[in-house]
Amino acid sequence: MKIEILAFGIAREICGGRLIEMDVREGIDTDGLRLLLTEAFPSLSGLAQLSIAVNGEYVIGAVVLNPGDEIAIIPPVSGG
Amino acid sequence: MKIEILAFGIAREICGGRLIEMDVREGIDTDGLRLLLTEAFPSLSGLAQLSIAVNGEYVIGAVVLNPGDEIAIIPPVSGG
Amino acid sequence: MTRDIQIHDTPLDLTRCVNTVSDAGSGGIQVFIGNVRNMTGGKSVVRLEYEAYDRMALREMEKIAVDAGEKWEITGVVIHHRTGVLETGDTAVIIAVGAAHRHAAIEACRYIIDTLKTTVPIWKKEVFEDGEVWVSAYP
Amino acid sequence: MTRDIQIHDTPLDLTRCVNTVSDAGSGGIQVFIGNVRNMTGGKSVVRLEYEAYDRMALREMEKIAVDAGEKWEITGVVIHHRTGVLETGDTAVIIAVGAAHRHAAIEACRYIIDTLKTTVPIWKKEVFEDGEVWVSAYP
Repeated sequence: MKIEILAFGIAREICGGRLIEMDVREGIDTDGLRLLLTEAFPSLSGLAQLSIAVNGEYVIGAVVLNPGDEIAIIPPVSGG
Repeated sequence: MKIEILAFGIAREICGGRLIEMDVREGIDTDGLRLLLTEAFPSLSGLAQLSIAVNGEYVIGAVVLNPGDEIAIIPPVSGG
Repeated sequence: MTRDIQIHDTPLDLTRCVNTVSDAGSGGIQVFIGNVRNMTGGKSVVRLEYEAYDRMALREMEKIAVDAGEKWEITGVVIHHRTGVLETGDTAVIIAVGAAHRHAAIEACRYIIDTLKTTVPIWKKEVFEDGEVWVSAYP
Repeated sequence: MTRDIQIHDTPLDLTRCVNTVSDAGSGGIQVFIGNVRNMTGGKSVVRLEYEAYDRMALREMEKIAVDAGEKWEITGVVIHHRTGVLETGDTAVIIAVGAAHRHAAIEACRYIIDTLKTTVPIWKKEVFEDGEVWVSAYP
């Protein structure tokens, strides 16, 4: 299935844009996605942290991705 | 010697004015003054606290009063 | 360290207080604003009357500001206290503290308001519909 | 409890933030203002670029405000965060908390800024004369 991933901050710069499109197998979970992303963009591995959010919520552990989910990769935040 | 005592807040109301004049013996200290004041204005004894300031500084312990000192009685503060 | 300590009987100016500590090195500014509440102990407050021993109060506030500057790495302190008759919602005190790092500003601001309330010779009388009370006067 | 949570790319308005939490029951208002410093680690900052995952950032800020309201007796919370290009002295964030009693406002305000900095998806890039750095990106 095709998914779109939002990338912000330094992750956006590493991935070359705010929106990444990937073709992934059905039933993939967030851990699987993380592997694919770090293979495609090895520099992501160097970050202090890389969280994944699905539908606007941080994922704790791993969750299976469904078509239409809003997926985002969240490098270390630095607001304020 | 004659001294003037500034009174504020509830102490001002108890003593009937911002400025109290008293005739005291030479060499009197702040503890002596406190006794004279509570004899003259017994309601002062009921306050949660009554500090004395000389020349704009809180007196800790007792100090001898000199002519020309700026003396003030300080009921419990409640600024802010 | 910038210090601006004032007591006056006209309305306090928040923007001015904050601008005074907003120099280019201050990443964090902590502000405390003390307003007149409409209720105390379940009773409606009509107005508050603030009175200060001005000369000594300014000196005590200066001491607090200096102490705060010794305890924490801060770049500026503003303490403005109002006196006279205040109504519900009026601002009685503004404290603003600037620092390069926020925790210094936060801790210092807290220290300043807590200490001000215990040492600075300023008094307030709460006036209710049916009487009046000098705050904290009695045990 | 009053809540006003915003992200926008125009200058923040301190007076408006404070007024929102200044209802008649709020005796203490605590405000944190985060400004752009001129120096970081000894280097001159030219500008900062803030970027937010708006939808999620607003939701995370709402959560923080709600949590603060459960932990402390507060009457109102304002969190306004700015995005886009900011220069030295510009305000990036304003947090204002109102409470009947000051310690609740002070503690809640501190909790909100500390938590915001660790959970809310907002990022800043510091731009220096000779390069740029995404803050906290690398270990």
